[in-house]
Amino acid sequence: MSNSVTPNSSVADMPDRSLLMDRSVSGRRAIEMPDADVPLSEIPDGALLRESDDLRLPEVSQLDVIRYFTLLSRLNFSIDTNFYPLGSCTMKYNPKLNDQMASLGGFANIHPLQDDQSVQGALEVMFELQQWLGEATGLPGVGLAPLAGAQGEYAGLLIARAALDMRGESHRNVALIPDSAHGTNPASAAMAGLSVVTVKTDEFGNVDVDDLRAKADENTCVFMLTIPSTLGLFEPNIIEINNIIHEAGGLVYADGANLNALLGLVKLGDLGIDICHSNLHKTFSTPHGGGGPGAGPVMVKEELASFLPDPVVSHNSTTSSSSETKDRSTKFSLSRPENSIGKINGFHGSFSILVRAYTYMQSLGGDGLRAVSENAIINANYIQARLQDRFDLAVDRVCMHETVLSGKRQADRGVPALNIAKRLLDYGIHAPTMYFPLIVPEALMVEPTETESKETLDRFVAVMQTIDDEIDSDPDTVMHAPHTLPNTRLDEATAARRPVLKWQPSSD
Amino acid sequence: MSNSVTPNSSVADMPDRSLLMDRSVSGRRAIEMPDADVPLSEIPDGALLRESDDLRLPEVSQLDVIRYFTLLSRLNFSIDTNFYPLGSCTMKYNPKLNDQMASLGGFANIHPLQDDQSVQGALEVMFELQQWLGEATGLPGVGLAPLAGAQGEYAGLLIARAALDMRGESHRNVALIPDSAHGTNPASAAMAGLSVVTVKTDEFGNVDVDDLRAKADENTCVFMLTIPSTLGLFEPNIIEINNIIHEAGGLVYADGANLNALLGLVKLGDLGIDICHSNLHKTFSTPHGGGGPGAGPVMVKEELASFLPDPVVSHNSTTSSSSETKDRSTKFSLSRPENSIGKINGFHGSFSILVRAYTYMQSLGGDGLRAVSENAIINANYIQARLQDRFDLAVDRVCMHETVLSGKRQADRGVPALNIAKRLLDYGIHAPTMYFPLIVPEALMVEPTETESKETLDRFVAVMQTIDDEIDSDPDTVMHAPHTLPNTRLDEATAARRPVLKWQPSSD
Amino acid sequence: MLSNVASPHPFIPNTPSERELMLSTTGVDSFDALITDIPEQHRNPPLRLPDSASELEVATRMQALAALNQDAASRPSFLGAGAYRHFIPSTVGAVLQRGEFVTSYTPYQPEAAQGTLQTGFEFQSAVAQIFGMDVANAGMYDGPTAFAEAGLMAARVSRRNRILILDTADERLLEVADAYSRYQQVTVESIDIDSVLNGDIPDDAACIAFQSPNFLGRIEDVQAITDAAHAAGALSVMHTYPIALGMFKPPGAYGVDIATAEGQPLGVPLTFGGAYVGLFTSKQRFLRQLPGRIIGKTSDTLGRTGYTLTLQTREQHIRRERATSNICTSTQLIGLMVAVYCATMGPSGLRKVAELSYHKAHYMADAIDALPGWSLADGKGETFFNEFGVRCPIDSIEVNRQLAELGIIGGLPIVLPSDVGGNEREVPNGMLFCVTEMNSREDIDRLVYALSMIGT
Amino acid sequence: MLSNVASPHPFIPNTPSERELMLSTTGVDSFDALITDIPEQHRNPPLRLPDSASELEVATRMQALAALNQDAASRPSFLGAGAYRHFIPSTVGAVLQRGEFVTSYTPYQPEAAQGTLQTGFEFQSAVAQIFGMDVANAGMYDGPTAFAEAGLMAARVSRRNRILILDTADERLLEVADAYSRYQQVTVESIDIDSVLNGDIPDDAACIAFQSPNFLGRIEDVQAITDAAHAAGALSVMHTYPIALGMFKPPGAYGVDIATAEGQPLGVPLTFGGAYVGLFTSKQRFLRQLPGRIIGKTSDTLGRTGYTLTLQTREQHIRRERATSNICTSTQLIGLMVAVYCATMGPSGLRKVAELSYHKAHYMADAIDALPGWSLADGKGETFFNEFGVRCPIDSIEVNRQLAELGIIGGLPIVLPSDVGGNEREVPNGMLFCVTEMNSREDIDRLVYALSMIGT
Ligand SMILES: Cc1ncc(COP(=O)(O)O)c(C=O)c1O
Ligand SMILES: Cc1ncc(COP(=O)(O)O)c(C=O)c1O
Repeated sequence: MSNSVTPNSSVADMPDRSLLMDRSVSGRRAIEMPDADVPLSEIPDGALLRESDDLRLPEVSQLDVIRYFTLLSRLNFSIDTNFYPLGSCTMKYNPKLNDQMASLGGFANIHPLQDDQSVQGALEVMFELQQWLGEATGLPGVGLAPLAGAQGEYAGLLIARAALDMRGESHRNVALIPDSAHGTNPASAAMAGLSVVTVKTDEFGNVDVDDLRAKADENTCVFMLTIPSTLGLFEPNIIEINNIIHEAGGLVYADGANLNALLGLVKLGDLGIDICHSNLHKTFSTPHGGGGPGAGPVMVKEELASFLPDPVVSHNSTTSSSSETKDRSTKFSLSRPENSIGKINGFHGSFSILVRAYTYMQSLGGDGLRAVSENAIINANYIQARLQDRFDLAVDRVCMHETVLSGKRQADRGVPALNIAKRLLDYGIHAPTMYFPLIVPEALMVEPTETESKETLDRFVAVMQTIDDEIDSDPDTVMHAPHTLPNTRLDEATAARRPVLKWQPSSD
Repeated sequence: MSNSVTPNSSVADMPDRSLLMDRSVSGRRAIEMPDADVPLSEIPDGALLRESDDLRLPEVSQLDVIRYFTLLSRLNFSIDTNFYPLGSCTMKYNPKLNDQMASLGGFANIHPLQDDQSVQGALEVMFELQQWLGEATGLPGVGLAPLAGAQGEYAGLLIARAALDMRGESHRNVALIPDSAHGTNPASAAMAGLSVVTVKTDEFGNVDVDDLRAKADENTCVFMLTIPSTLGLFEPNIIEINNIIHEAGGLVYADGANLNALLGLVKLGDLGIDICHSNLHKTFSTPHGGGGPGAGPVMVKEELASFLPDPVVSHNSTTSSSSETKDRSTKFSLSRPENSIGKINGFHGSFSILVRAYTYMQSLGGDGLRAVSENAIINANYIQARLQDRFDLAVDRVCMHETVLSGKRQADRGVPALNIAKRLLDYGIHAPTMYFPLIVPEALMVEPTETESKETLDRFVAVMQTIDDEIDSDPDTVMHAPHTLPNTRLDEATAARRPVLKWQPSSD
Repeated sequence: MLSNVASPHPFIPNTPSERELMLSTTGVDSFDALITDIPEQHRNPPLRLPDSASELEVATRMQALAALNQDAASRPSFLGAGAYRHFIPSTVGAVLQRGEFVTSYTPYQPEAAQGTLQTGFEFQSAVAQIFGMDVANAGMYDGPTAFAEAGLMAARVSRRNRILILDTADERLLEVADAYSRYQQVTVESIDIDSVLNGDIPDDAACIAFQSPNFLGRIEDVQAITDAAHAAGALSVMHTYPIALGMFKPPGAYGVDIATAEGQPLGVPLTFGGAYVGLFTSKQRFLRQLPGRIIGKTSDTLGRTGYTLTLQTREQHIRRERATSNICTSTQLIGLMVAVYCATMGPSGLRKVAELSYHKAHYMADAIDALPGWSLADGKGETFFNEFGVRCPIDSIEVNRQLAELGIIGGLPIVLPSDVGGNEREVPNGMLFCVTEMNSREDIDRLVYALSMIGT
Repeated sequence: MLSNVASPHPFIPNTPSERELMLSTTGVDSFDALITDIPEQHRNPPLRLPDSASELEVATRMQALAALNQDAASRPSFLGAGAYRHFIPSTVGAVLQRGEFVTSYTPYQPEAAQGTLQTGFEFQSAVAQIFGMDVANAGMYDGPTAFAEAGLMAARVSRRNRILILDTADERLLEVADAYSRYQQVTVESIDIDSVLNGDIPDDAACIAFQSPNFLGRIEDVQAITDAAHAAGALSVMHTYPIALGMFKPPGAYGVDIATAEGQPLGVPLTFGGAYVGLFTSKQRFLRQLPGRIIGKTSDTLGRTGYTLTLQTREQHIRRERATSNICTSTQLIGLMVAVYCATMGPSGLRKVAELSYHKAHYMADAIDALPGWSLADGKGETFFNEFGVRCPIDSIEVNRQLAELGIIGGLPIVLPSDVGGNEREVPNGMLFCVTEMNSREDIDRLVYALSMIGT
């Protein structure tokens, strides 16, 4: 597939990187479609029609399609091929069973607008997943509609606002957000019309309670707390914090991206949290797909359930269903909660992802989910313990499911964290999350997950030690890493300055 | 996954090559099985039972299994990733639709001993495939049972012997086989109790008709002819040859491994061939799987149909079925031909492969199959024409679906063909078949197939030219190739002298 | 039940002895010492979930649940309205099996994610090409959210705050746009075609947003709407159906400013409505206001081509509350399906799919129109693609119920303005039918025959 | 229909203009000039096959054909007798998706095939381990051909020419062994257990070949048979059921010389009888007489471990008519499924599968034995694994027919010796049932209830 006639110098089958349109040959085709089996109708006015040569898509053979995409796939790092300790992202084993179940015809080929009656199996999956997520978080009102974590946040904030509106407190337009928060938190708050007020983190990595107290007031709509925090820490003052917010009349939103540290150990609802979301593509191990699709169900306490996004699934024996024309045999049905914030996307959520998460929860069960959290925490602490002589810790205390290292010492020796991250790639290990949370200088956020073995963690530790040594012995190698990947470091500045965003005839 | 803490020097994610047992940790597991839902019965006598620690299989996590095999897969060259012009092997695009159809539940989950009545769809596939293979070869008696080409040969030879036995000519115990034949031909003949007499190939690459005439006699059981031959040539004297054998009272067996050159261009039966096989994993593009499974149906002329292996599928309206208790609704049924050579394997053949071949034949149709052969021939001739100034040809005439080059000139310059083959790997191209057929010195047998594009062929030509240049400019590089693969050249001699054939505790 | 002598679960490798060793390396003598920050009274609550189950048990249950659904692949179906049953070539499923695509994260380390990035670039190239637009982003959550974000983008670009949506659009689009703008200084309103064409557009209109083919399958007068929007200083925002663009002029040809669509018809199975992918395109000059991820071409230190996420300063992880959208995890893998679909279909394949859908839909529409008691919701003469409204002689929910008994999934029951008086009825008296290349003539004839029996 | 303006077919990229150009490079002016060696009168015959069809049409037809089959996954099934419905873990299907495994050839270039070779080495390691034997080859066509080749190998090793097969073995094994030796100087004969145990073994016997668990599921006295064979200077050749070895002593423990099995139960779907994989193991000292491919460990020029085909001088491509077998294309990919299965199940998983099969089969056998009119073919006391013969009150084909009406796939109708007189009956009066971990108690109870109704 390479069009080069010089041998591959370093990688056995470094493929030709040209784009499909560069390989396109007029008249080639990768598929045949049948001819019409009906009489042809009149074609509309030519002015409405597309010229036949206007559509420039690739013309390649079917083998070309398969070989091209197969070779490209191999340029990726992935869970199936690499240790991937990308903090906050929970890159753990995505069980193959989940994918296989999601592709069953009875799930893959149902239309979202079929009668409830004809999709009872799908609705049962959704109903039970609602129940289970409610139980796992202690927040029994569950909406599966949000399509990712950020949409879950937005839905949660709309719920908060709607509830406050109903209380007559529409003026509450401030979201308090810790300085360690993920970018989606302030972005979602802004979309929900809230102004963001940042709350400080104290020297122990906790919310600065005094700062919070000072900022919580009659304009507070929500406090958005990531729990455990992006520092990998459980907030010890959580009860006090929740009280402060509640006393100020606001609601507490928990960003549940790190829920994988809490399963069976604590329930958010028990702590007084009002609303949270869960990233099923993190905690419940649905695959990330190179950047989605995910699913970000929103969970709320009982009193807020009527605000959930449209639709939720109800069980007709347990709910006083208001729907007019319901069949006797329709056990589960889609419905719109009474005070719903409405539809936040086209249909009912990322169903194919929901099926995977539900399969995963069945496989693990309550006992297994607790084991997930325990071992995620044990693995992170093990890495932290083994690396703390070489690397500074963001905060020096035991962590939850991830540990945030700081490459300060290494930066002082001339090698910023970015380069350590890139150098890890040469060892076949994906880089940790870099420079996040923003409050930690030279942050390297390491989340090993429970699905990786001690042997893998030990190798990671050894590689980190080797790189630390290389910083003294061979800093150039680290500074210019990676050396063994399909590309050396890419020029991101030029990409942004002179954007080329699609194939161009003169390409390459 | 690498256990090295030195960076990968040349390949981005060169995996750890240790075996699963070396990664095994007591107590790990990759699967959970349910508990019994029935009362437990008495366990038999302990003397019959296996000790609980006697079974040493790997104990690894499910992620280990997936990551291990995924990484290993990437060490292979394959059609999905590489041009693979391996002569005689017909490495062409294996359409993904075929695999998908073979995995449909209605095909994948049926038991071979179910009533005919309950597997009518499967039997229809087999029946129609029989018809189509009969039509394509002009030999209407088709047995799908053989599990690969070599078993097809063996079945064909058993049929020849049985037919001659019935004629009272059991003494005919000689198989005439050209010196260019594939090794399975003499091996199958030997299994069928035949002594092999070799027939010479003449200077034009044809059967030496005089030699054949001299050797064909009253002891001749069969002449086994590969057509087109392993030299990639169609035998111009085929009619005369068939007459010679028939006059001597023998039968002509065509090794149809190269049938992909003949579809729609000529039918073996029309030429007077009595028996042939077809490798569905070559001509009909079922995947090779790294060495099987394949399927090698045997085709015979009408008079020999009663000898076909058990079972064949018959259509109940067209055959005078002898079966006793047949349902009215059973349109297709398995049956044993009257004079069958019997069962040559457990059930009905490589059904999953038959489904693929049948799907393939439907996709192409008669017109498409002819286009397959035409373009296979055009592509081979194009390569031959473009390389003949640099490389000797085994025979200087137009070829069919493959061209046999000879690396004589290169060997004279100090670089035997083996090294050219290995050097191609560095360019991401699989080696041609080497040193076969045996009668061609320094043979490199190149079969591009019809599924590869002109661009791919042009690159192959350019790479061959580059290597030819390297023989002068940098012979060492060629002699020690490959340089960019997971292994450099492997020590096959030691492997055979001191065989290590399974994991050993001290391994690595 | 989990094991306590072996590793607890196939997904969790730590054996009991490793666990002990790791805890002791950590310097604690029990796991509990690691979670003392959790308020004691709330620690270790009961978790009322089933126990862990074996793969065999889980698969058995899931298969049973799947079997409870009546799937649209094994019976004739005429449902569309935003999700479409089109042919999906074998290549899509084959590529989707690649674990390297499925189990990688958002390509934050581009050197280790060229597979995702280059395929994403192919996606952008194909989408921009199909739409005839300058640029496409790497995908949105789904069609309706793409449309909603297009409205918000139009507001940012125009610095105006009224999003006007033509009333022939699917109500779902309106609802989602409303949810997306509810607390921003932006309003979402409905507008009718006469107001648009008469130039009756408020001067603080950010955009005229419309759907074509519209909810009832009709092709709108895109040029006229776009011209009217521009005349009023507003943007033209079009939501479309990408298969239709195999045959009909694309938004780019009309000067549309932002065009969006549901990407599902391009190689993605129905899966009960998700996960899908939103397609989002615009004119070049609005580039820096685009929501979502964008992949750009660049080169590495050795001058070789490579791809990377670009223009990230628009995004939440850099710009935080000033980002163009809060979107983070998006729909890359569904975008890959679209990319493989487009590569496989090529120009001739996509055109053929469009034409087959068109001709089959018209064949069916003509046949229904000829049935006594049944008629098309529009008179003849309107141009539609592959969906059309039908006026039913009886309650259309009842029609569907009768069709279901025959193993046919009917259309979408809708409310059409009543013939008498013009006031809306409560009971759906109409049906929105959709026909694609997947509907054989035989299926269509079966449906029409069934309707003819219902009519009488 | 093929195109003549574009490339003829999605699988054939040459466009008409490329074709012309390539022909002219070749120096001919038409394709016909390339095939003049084909006798003119036979050139270009009519090919009475359907025309090419689109993927959509082909898939539709294949799905319809598949739907005509009653698959054993969606209803209770009790058929075994050489092909078994066992649990297949999700990992097997996932690994099998890797195109690099599926679309590669036999590893003739080891440096470019380490994936196939190392996984094949894993297969050999797992098979040798499960059998408790010194060596395993890389796989045979299927179980019965492996058994047949074992007989031939015994003849080569012993330089004797009578293959004696115990009469409790599946008749298919005998048939295939017969077909494999028909014209060689070897005979295949049946022998009964009394002759074996009494030492009544001819002195030109190459081997005593037997099946355990045998056709009726019973565990043979492997030690006694093996000792008797050895005492007669013959080899002990055992055909077994690999799942049973999760629980029962393996052939190696008894001194068996060659052991074979059908590998299908280890992770391979039923697929109507193929493709399967034959397992073939032996003592170390017979190594050079093994048929089929063998993968060995070695090192490369840099001293790194690698794998390669080895002992190839046994094989047809080198040794030609003196090869140990004619086998060439074998069953590598099915072997891969077995390797992934073994890696996934591990020792505890395989044992559990064996135990579940055993207990469920015994539960069902006891229940049937208790039904009036029904009885086990053997008295109690015989040890069986998961198959057992049952004496039916009526023709067992009729039993199956009635079960089929209830949606149950019954057992295999067999002929048992009649109770009266002892002479064999024509009408099958027995049934061979098989039970695995896939049969739920509910399914078993349903079957037993159904039989109880048939009995009365
Ligand atoms: C802490 C945190 N919050 C929110 C998100 C946003 O979730 P999503 O990407 O699913 O929209 C992420 C994901 O990266 C996260 O790590
Ligand atoms: C000419 C020829 N004959 C026979 C065979 C044997 O076929 P199989 O490998 O399917 O047994 C081959 C396969 O390599 C071959 O090339």
